[in-house]
Amino acid sequence: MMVQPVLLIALPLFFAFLLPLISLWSKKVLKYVVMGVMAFNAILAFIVLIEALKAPIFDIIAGFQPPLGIVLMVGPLGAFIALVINVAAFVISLYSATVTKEPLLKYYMLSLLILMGATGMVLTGDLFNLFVFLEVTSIAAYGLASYNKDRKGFEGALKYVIMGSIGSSFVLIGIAIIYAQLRTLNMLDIATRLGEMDPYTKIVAFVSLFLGFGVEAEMFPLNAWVPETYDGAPHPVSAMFASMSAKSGIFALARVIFTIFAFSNYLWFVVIMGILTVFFGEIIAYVQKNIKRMLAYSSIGQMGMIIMGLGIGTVLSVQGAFFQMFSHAMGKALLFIAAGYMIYAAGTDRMDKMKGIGRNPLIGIPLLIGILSIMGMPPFIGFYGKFYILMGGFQQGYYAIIALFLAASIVEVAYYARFIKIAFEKSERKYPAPNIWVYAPLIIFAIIIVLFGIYPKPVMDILSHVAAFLAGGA
Amino acid sequence: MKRIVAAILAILIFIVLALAFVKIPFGNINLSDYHYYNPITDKQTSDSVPQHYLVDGKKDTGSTNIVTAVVVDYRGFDTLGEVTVLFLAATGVGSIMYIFEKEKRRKVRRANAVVETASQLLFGFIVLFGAYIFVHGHLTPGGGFPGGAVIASAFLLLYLAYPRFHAEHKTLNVAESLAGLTFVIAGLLGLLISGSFLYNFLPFGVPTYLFSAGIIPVIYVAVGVKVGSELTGIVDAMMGVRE
Amino acid sequence: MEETGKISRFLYAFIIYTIIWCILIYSPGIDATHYIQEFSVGLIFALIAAALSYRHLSIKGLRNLSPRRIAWAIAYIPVFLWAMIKANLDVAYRVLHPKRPIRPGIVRIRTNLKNPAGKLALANSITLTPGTMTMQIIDDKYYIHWIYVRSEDEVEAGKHIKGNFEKYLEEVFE
Amino acid sequence: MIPYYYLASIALIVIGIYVVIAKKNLIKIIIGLDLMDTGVNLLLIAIGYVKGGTAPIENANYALYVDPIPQALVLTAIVIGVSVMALALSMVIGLYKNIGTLEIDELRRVKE
Amino acid sequence: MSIAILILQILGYIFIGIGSFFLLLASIGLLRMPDVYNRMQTATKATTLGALSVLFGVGLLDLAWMPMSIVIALFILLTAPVGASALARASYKHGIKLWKESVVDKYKEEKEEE
Repeated sequence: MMVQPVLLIALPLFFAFLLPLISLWSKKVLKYVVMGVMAFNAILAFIVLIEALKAPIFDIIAGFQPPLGIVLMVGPLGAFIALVINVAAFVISLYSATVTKEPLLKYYMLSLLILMGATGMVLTGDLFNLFVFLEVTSIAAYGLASYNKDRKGFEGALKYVIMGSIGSSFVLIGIAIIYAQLRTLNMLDIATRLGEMDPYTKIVAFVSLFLGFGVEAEMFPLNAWVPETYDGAPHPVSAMFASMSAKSGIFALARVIFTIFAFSNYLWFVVIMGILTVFFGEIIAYVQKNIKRMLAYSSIGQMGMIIMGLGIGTVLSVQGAFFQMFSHAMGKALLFIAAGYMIYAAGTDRMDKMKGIGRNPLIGIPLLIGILSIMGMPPFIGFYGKFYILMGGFQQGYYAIIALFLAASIVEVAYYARFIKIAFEKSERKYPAPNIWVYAPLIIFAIIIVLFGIYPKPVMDILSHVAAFLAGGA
Repeated sequence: MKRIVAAILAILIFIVLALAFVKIPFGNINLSDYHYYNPITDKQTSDSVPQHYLVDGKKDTGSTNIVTAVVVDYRGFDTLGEVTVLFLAATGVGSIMYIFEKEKRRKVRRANAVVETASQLLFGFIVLFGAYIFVHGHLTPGGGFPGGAVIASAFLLLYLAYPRFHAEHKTLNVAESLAGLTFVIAGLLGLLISGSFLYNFLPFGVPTYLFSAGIIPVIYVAVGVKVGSELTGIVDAMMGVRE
Repeated sequence: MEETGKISRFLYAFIIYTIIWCILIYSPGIDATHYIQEFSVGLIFALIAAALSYRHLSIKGLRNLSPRRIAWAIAYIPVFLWAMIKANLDVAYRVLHPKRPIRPGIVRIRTNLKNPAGKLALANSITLTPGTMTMQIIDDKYYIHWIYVRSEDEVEAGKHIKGNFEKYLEEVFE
Repeated sequence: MIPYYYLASIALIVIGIYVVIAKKNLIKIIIGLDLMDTGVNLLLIAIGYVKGGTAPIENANYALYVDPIPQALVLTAIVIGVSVMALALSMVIGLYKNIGTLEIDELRRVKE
Repeated sequence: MSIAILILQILGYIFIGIGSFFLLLASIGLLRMPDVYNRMQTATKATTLGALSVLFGVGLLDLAWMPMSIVIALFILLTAPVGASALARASYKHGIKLWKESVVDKYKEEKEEE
């Protein structure tokens, strides 16, 4: 049976509205309901991916042909990213069972809706609809970021709100400019008729949209919110940000660059923003002492690499960028979950107080796998992403950029190695054992990382559709 | 120092945007000058999107108010997102304000007797007027969001007049959930019946009659109830605990 | 002043809301089918609004609708309008007079009205009529800001301020 | 013709940006965000204007209507703006109850 | 028929004119009065009658609008004085003093008991 992509959005929404009614009946079942919904959604996403591999799906909403109505435009890449987001959401929802702070009902509603927003951002084929889903994602993220309701949480969330609102204003300005000239909002329609736009106006619209979506994609210069927000949020929420909202943001960026403005003259701008982001993230990550802040800055660096890969703009580098999205979603989620456990076990978030914490093999092995993957070591999935981006850079002859990229990677290796040394040092200290809700997600992520590291062919098959994506397809 | 940087940045942005908008005509446009391209059938059509809405909107949706036709039908998916956003805001505010529930109760003074009596008398009329606005969303200016806001203002009046007034949280939550579910289920029914989400599956009826425009009034009633209860919930959460 | 039953108060609220709805939906050239549709929906909403607010809308319920009260209420309108026009001429005089003839102060008066709606009507009438503004009602005491205080005595001031409003309102509300 | 409606709304937007960057009080920053929102909404409405057009509600006396889409978009944008404001303000309330100040400088000082 | 409509139109504009005059009066009053309570006096009365008159005028211009005008007028009659009263009391509670030439303040004595 044909599964319509809109179900991926409608289902979490339906259950988010249903949860208050369920909680009247029993509060204990909430977390199982959420896990079940997310698992089911992941299965649906898988079916959608299989369908999309045959031919891009256009799911018409409300029965009006585009561009009159809104259409969901699901190509293989979009379906792939949607699957990644849904799988990550499901696994993180297992870890969410360790959250005990009230009001849990609101927590679960927000986490269902952030999934809905992130999926919607990836699937939609309409510019304004993209904005709406961006707002759904970011407002759910604001609520989750301040969920701890302590000083750190509020400060981080407020910073996020301020930057996010500026970003969404820019997105709206971009939409206004485009609409004023073309009187349409459908992405493919815009792309086809882009030539009718005034060239200067076109650049302004592009920069507005780029900066606006850059907030969610953690791009320099509007990414000052990242470390504080990640630091102040509950641990599962940090993992959600890294693997869901950031990924949907970067996919929206890819949409803006390739689907809407399918032009190559200004891609150097994207590359420069990317490399700036990489440096900003990696250098500051090196001097951090707080583990979640370090991971957050490292996350900025990785997102910069993805933006760079998109900007280089060859088939290879864009494949690398998409592979990097996948590996970063899995690896960073794993690391944030591990960090959450370590902060809980060590009673502090300072890395130098965590000696020997990785000597419990059930924590240590996934942790090691995750770090090596993020560092880009073969045979883990992180390797392919970085490798393809580099290859793409060589093809285009961006030698200076490649040198900078490698330097940043070395910095990254250095601070992760330092952390490994601390975590596996011999120590007398005994740490409390984690429970099943911590083991399970760690191990699932580790298995995914190793499996697709050794056997990347399925992913590469999906990514072979990049050429069509670059040509302005779905 | 910061101010100078901010001022320079602001002026720069102003110049960049102003230059972009100098090229865009203000008011001197003819909506039928634009043509659109349908990515599925790969065809160029003769009229533009807004022109199509204005000319064929009544035929396509049965709604006299074209803005409503766009909001609820053509771009109904956006409205679903919008409803979700408001729901998220209410949820987020509820989550943030939760910590203050155990806090020391705030002492409040009684309000003016004149205000108390007047708010009692007005409450019902304001609710009725809100209902009038959202029921007639497809015929006259207005719709679910303004109507819901009017209903919430009736509750706001009660909060002003009786500082100790509390709306029943459970009732608000149930109203909110049921209204949201109505919207999603209307969409899913459309999916079942015609194969596209939010399809307007009810008969359109005669335009300008109240029972027309298919699911638009149904959705607007749901939206109105939802917005009303959510805004009331936000006000209630922000007022904190009083006695 | 005893309270009447719930049903009576509910019906009163329902009737009032239905009348308001009918005025809202009125438009010239409306045809019968259209009107019936609007009216039936209105009945539902009037029921809901009445259920939400009937407890507070009235104390006397249907007895408010007795023809005698309505007649008095209609008779009150011209009295009130005339007082209001006088008030505005008074305002014009005080505002435009170069010497600004004012002698403000807050006085206290008492009323015999007991029904809250009646008290509110009196307070609003006082506010809208010559030179006076209700500031607070406590039980049967009104605190009134008077732009030109003629008397500080409760009874004396009451005569000046209330005029013959109270007589009409007593008939309407008590 | 100078598109002064555009200029006014762009001016609102940049005033908002200035306030957000330069001011040090959280409430003022949020007012700045609201200014930006208002400016953008005005901009959207302005691009939908058609000279001599009337509101797009079926009316026998008029034939020319303004573009209905920007109005629909603004409806959505307003609701989104309101939601963000509500969340931001409740966060400010939370922060104030935690620390007792809304000045960014003092926030930094309290941190040490 | 058309003469009746013409008369109605003229009457309507006259009422709107009178209403505007009272609205103007209210703003002059705001400038001329010495303290907040006296300003509220002029502002409330003049704006209420001004608004009523304008509404009645509008109702006369097109008789179809008359019922709606009457409903709005009722709302204004019910709410404007209440707002004035609430504002006056709030200002008093916040300690805004009466004008120095005021002759009597009975409310002050009561305030302590309240």
